[in-house]
Amino acid sequence: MSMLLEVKDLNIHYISHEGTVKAVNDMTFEIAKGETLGIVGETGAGKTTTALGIMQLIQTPPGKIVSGEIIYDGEDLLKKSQSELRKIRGNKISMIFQDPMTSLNPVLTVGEQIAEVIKLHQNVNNAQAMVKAEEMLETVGIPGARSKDFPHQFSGGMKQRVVIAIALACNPELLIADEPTTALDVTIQAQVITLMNRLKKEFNTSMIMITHDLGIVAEVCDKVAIMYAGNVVEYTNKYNLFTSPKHPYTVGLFNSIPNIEEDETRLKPIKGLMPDPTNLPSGCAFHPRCPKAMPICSKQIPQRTEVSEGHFVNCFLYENVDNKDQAGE
Amino acid sequence: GNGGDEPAPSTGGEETPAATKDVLIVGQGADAVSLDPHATNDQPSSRVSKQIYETLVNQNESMELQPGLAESWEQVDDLTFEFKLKQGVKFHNGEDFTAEDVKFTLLRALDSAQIGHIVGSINGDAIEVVDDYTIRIATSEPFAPLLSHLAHTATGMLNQTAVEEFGEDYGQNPVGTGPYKFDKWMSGDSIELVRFDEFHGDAPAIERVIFRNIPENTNRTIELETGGIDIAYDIAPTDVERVESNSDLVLQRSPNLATSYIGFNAAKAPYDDVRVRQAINYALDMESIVNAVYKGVGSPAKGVLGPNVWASNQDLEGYGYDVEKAKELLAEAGLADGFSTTIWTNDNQQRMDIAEIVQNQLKAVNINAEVQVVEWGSYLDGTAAGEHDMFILGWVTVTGDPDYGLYPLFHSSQHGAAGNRTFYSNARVDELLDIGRKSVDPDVREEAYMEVQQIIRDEAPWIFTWAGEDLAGVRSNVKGFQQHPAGHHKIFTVYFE
Amino acid sequence: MAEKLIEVKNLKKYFNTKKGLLHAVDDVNFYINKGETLGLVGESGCGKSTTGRVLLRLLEATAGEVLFEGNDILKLNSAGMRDMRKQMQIVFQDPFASLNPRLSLSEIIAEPLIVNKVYNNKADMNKKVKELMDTVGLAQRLINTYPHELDGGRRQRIGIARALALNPKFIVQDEPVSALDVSIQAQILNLMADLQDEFGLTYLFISHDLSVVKHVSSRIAVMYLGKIVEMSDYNSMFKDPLHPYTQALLSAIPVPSLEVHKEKIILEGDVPSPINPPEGCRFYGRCRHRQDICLNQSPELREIEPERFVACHFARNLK
Amino acid sequence: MTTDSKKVDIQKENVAENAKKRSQWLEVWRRLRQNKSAMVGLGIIIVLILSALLADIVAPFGIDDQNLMNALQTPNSNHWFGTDNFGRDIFSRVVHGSRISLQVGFIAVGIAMITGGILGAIAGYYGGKLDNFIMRMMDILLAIPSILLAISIVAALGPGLSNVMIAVGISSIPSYSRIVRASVLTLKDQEFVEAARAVGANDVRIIGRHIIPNSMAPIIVQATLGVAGAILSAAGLSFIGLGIQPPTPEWGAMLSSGRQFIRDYPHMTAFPGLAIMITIFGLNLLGDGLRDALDPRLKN
Amino acid sequence: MHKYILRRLLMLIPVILGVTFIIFTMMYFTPGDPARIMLGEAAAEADVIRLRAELGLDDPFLVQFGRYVKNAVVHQDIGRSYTTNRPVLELIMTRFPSTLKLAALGIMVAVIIGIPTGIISATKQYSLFDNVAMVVALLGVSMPNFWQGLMMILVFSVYLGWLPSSGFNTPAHMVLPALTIGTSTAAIITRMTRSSMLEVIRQDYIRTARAKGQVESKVINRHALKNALIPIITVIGLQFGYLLGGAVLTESIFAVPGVGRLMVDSIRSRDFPVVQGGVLFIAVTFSFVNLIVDILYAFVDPRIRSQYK
Ligand SMILES: Nc1ncnc2c1ncn2[C@@H]1O[C@H](COP(=O)(O)OP(=O)(O)OP(=O)(O)O)[C@@H](O)[C@H]1O
Ligand SMILES: Nc1ncnc2c1ncn2[C@@H]1O[C@H](COP(=O)(O)OP(=O)(O)OP(=O)(O)O)[C@@H](O)[C@H]1O
Ligand SMILES: [Mg+2]
Ligand SMILES: [Mg+2]
Ligand code: NI
Repeated sequence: MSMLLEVKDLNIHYISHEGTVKAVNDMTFEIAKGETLGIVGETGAGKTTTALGIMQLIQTPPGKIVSGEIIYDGEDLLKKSQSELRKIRGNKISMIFQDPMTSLNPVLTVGEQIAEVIKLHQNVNNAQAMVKAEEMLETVGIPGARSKDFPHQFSGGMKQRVVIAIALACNPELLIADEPTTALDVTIQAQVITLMNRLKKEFNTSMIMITHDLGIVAEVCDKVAIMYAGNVVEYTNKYNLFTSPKHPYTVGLFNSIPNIEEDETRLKPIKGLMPDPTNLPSGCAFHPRCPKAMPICSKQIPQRTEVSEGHFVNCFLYENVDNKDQAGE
Repeated sequence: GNGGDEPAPSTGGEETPAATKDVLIVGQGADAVSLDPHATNDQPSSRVSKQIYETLVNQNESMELQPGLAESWEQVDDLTFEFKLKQGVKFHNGEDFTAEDVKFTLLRALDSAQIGHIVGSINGDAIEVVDDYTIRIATSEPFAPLLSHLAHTATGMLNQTAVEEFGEDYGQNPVGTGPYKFDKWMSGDSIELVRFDEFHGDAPAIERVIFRNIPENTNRTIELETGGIDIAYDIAPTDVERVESNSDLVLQRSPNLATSYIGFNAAKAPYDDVRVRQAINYALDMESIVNAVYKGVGSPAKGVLGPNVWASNQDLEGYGYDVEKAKELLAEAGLADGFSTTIWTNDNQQRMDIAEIVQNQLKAVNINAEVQVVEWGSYLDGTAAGEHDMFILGWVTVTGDPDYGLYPLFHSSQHGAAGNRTFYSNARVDELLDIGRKSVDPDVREEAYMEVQQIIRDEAPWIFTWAGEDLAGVRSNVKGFQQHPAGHHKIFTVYFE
Repeated sequence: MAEKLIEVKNLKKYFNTKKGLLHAVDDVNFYINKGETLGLVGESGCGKSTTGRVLLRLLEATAGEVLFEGNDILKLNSAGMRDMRKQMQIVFQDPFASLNPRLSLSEIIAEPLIVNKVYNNKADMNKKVKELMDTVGLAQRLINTYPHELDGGRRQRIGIARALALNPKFIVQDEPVSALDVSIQAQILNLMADLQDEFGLTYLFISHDLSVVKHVSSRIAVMYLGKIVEMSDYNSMFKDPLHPYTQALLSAIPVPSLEVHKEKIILEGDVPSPINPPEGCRFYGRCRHRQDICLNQSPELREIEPERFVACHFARNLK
Repeated sequence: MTTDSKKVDIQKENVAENAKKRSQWLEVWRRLRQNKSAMVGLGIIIVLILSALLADIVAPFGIDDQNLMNALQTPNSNHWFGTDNFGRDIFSRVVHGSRISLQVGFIAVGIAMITGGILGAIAGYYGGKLDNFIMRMMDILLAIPSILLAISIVAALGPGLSNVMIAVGISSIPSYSRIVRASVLTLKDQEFVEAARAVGANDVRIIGRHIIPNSMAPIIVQATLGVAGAILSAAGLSFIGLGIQPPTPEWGAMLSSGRQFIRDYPHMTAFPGLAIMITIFGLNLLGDGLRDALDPRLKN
Repeated sequence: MHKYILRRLLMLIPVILGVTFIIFTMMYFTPGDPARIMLGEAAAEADVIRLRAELGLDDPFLVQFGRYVKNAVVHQDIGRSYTTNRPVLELIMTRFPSTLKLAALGIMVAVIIGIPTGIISATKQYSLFDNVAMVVALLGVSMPNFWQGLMMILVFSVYLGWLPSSGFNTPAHMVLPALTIGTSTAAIITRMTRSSMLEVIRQDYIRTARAKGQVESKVINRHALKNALIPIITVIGLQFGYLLGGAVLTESIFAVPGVGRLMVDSIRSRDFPVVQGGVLFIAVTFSFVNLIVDILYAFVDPRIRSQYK
């Protein structure tokens, strides 16, 4: 299958006088057309950084894409000029940010904000752009007449829909959604997720869904990358993830969530704390918290290992099983 | 430099240069307060009023009496003068000037709190209009300096119609008989006068005169140098050299009627002891203080009265700088260990400077003086009430007559607010001052005044400090300008070359 | 039957705002048995925190009664309230805002002891502080650290230790884990369960996260726009929700599992403004089953089965 | 599950490890130290304070050592900044002037900070009518330009060092009361204040232990900048002759008396002017640095 | 909006009353007798007493205050100057244009310099430009106005002779005073613009705009600037309000016949009616400027606009 986006060995660092944060390390994944990838991880795992890296919107300084390739439609985005990138942003790849309250410019009407992206990428005049903007509003379930309202006149859920409308206005091939429902209530979250699922199908959009909620992954994703402290620790399809999670961190994650369907009396949390991002443990970043840590874990960084077809794990528990598979990749 | 920044004449004249230049700009350090001569007695106002109003009697630049609106006068008796008025004189509003105007003006002046004291000797009930051009003016008591008082700008002749027409606003709508009439006033900035075409005397050469208010001395000089103004009044001592050495400018210097002094509150210990007053006179190197502060402008004062006041005694012996003598006197007064005191001054730069040096020099005789810069209002209040110790103040003998320069300052009836802020009392001085005031015989007066000045020198209620000098900077194309000792210089004689 | 520790009757809390009277808590009734956890769930702004605060008199109620072991605490004078505060404590949502950044860990934990003059001897007090730190799992070496040096989980432990300092019977847990990452959240939830067992504590557990609420609670109350719409034990509630809002809420939770395929009930619209709320049923605007009566008449919270309360005109008739 | 959008600050393990007492202030100091310009500012202020304290040692001449023969010397090896019109050493006067200026600055700010702070704290904490009344009073004071207010106060009280401090202090009360009120308003609804109330703390303890210490940051910043403002205002007052009595070597007064010599002897105005400027510059640098250090949000 | 403005205008009344009371009280208790100052050092005591009575200065405080308020409210008369006998209002109005011009020019200079500099500094944070601009701005804030004025006279009038040093009649005269006021204000505005822009640039909606593919200049001008404007407007408004009465020093250095100088002169000559009238006038204009600033907010920010409705 031809891939829409391939990210290869992406490394992103934040460099400040407090130290260097290796926010994303050797990130590798790919997305086919129409496919949805979930990126899951706790706070500070590097999810947003990955997304911004793809958009090339990392604030520099302190951020810096140190190495890697981001191949979109066969071309490396990292080699493109700013003006070429601008033609891609909002048009081919668009992004939804976590907090709808702050993602919209408070002093512009929502219509203007949707129309802006349309005008940028389509050959239309102001009036046409506004008409198109109203259509988009209707698409996300907001009456078109409200295009003249300002963001503060909308509720959180509606704002997030407006953000979605902006992101989808130019019918992008790839949508990156960075925790699009984290700030919303459950019932509203359900509305938004349903809407996104519908639109994704309608427009046949590929999507990167960033979340820390495995429930959402189960609902919307095809593939998942689990991140821990800047590293992908497990990368596989949804089925594998939920039926046979491999990495101890993934397993710990599952055990930490109270399951609404079952009556567990006691959770089995991962012990310890997230490490200091400027001072990551040596070897596998997870080893101080890992119940199955081995001596090697603190010395070497585990490589990506394919444990079964399309199921990659970065853990020494599996690395020794078959090293050659990985080499053949 | 640039020459192109003088304000455009408000009447549209031809653009040809210099030859037709008919606007004269004069810079002075403060805005006029009011152009109603009875409403104020300040110098900046008088300097403008002088061009608008005329007085019955004039004093020329040598302080000699000359006919003004009165062609002639004679003394009818001890109390009464009769004046013959000039005919064909018109006010700026077109009315004729007559004796009734004189009567009106003088009665109104008598009523004025601000300048009442200048005409205070006149008996208002005894002003008699003989005919349209003859008037008799009588004083309540014999008053020798009456004529010089009638030369004071505060007695400029007003027009009854105009005064009544403008009522409270007369001060901004003055009407006189002078060579210039009032045109407009931009408060705080400038006053513009324009030539009065029906003026009875010689028409001024210059069409329009603008008095600009430039408070900072330095700025005023800069404006003069750069041609922004044609005449700058009151050049600061620090700028003297600069103006003198500038070939485009002429510095006019002339002694004026002002004097500065350091006074003692003689009603208060230890200054009630003449020895202390004398001691401090000895303790100060007045010569070098004056040089340091005034940089050669004016001169160290030799007595109470400036040199161009009539009957001024310039032969008094100075105390000289003699610290030992001072210490001796203090010891005699029982103050060998010195004492603490204060020196009051208002925030006049030169006076503050003097205060600082005096303070410094007094340390040598163990006197610990604290300088207090007191705001003008509080200063007048405080010195009137006798709250002060030593103080620095000035006096202008505007009339040029010693009565004006001595009586209010030393007569014991004048203690406090009226002028005698040293609270000095001496029966002999009182007696002599009364003689001087009432006698018609100039010789008798002169003798009395000479003695008063000697007594004051000896009893030292004052430390004579400085005899003033007026400095005006004039651009070299400005001719016909001459300073008047009283400070209100004539502009109407000025012309451009 | 279990003994009621807290009983809330017709509790109201209105706020005066520029736009009008805000009915944050409007005629709420519930009770909490000794030693149990009542979970209070609802969407943002529905009045959960306000309820908790009014219970502790951190806010003065507009009307109603809060009976603590039969005494109406809303009627207590300030001295009586000072005693009462030792019985009931609160743990806040935001582990950053709820700790004074200028105080060290030990100072924060000692605050209740100092304020209530529990010890007149420093050594005893320090001992107690150390004990509390042990209880909540804070290492002794942290005793002099400041909140900003600690992570969210540890900070929340400080908050819990502070709440425990006076040996209260009752603790309001106002979203104590919602700011924490899942792995830390699980640690804290376990800790709270342990403490409850150890000290026989009674909790009011406020959260908007149903999975968490279900995990910790024996009974659950669901709030909507200032009112309780349903209250029952967690089992019945999850198996058989009665109120249409509860039904929608339960269905909306994404489940981290591939087997479960729930039919989602997607509610229309948003929670309406609590300022001058509608006369009738507060849920009217978003309800799938609404009838005319719902518009005009506000349904009472009725006990339609033993220990099962619901405020819906048609409960049990909906399916 | 939804988390609050606030990031959990991940602490450095090693920091917690060596469990030395490290208060917020130490943290601020650490941040401040990394700020080069703030350090320059601090350096300037320290030099100033030292020169104020040690003026008698540092200054080669007294403030009132007149020598009329030596007047108006331009800077030379003996008189680094030249002499004034009385032959006094300008360098010595500038050095001594730091004492006056810092004194005026600190005391005026002290007056403003204490009165303004108390008023603001009361207004913010108790709210309601009291708040309204206090804040209207502050509005009234604010509506009068501070320099005019200060001039009127000096006119009413008479010139002199202490009156200048009072005048400048009073005229800057409103800014402090506003700042304190604003920060009290935000703080009083903070959960840690509520937590204190929940454990039974009374108003006095809450204000004293929880609110005031936490509202110090903006006050300190304002105070640092306020000292600068106060020095400027006092200099301005002296400049128009309403300030301090001669021969006090106040910079504004020196500048004012030098202005008549500005053309021939600009050093008389230049040096006191520079002294003011450097002082204000230092205070501003420090104030800016403190603002950044105290507000971690603005970090980077 | 109208209602809001009306309410704000009503709120002015207590402020005006308060200002009147404060300044009246302060003047009442200020030592120095206006009558004596007017009459000078040579006046007779009797004249002083007469003048005091004429001016009504002997009446008790409350009588004087009551009379003042009554005349102001009933006759819209705020009195006449003691010294010049001119109506206070007229006096102020002749001075006000200069002050207004000076303030407006100064602000214009400041805005023209300050806002672009601030924007560039913020967008290129920590660049050479930013560093230099910030040091210069800080120096600008640190430089005493009166000193700067003197130095500018020294350079531009004395050494170079390019510009006149005093007066305020022609454009050439206005350059130096406007620059003096402008530089310090520009410095303030630059700093404010920068910090406000930095704050805004961090916001998510700026990222959103970039994510749309918008060019950087438009991201700044269309998205960031308008949001950053509120604190900038506040500062401009405050400065402008301040300059209406507070440019005393600049006014006196450059002999600008403005309200500030009128005030100072009047305070010193104890010309109470002018002081009271002037302070009142300034307070009212200041409040109006604040009102205008608040209305401007509404134009800039729809959130605020909806609050006013
Ligand atoms: N501008 C920045 N400067 C320095 N460090 C940064 C910056 N932005 C992010 N980081 C660091 O990079 C790491 C990854 O951050 P990122 O925002 O990508 O995490 P995330 O997975 O999106 O977390 P969250 O769930 O909280 O959104 C974190 O340690 C964070 O502190
Ligand atoms: N002090 C207050 N003044 C005015 N309104 C308030 C106040 N406190 C809360 N409210 C309002 O009361 C309502 C209920 O607020 P409350 O904090 O109890 O909600 P909540 O259920 O805890 O929400 P969340 O999940 O967001 O914490 C909200 O609309 C809120 O805006
Ligand atoms: Mg993120
Ligand atoms: Mg809450
Ligand atoms: Ni969540």
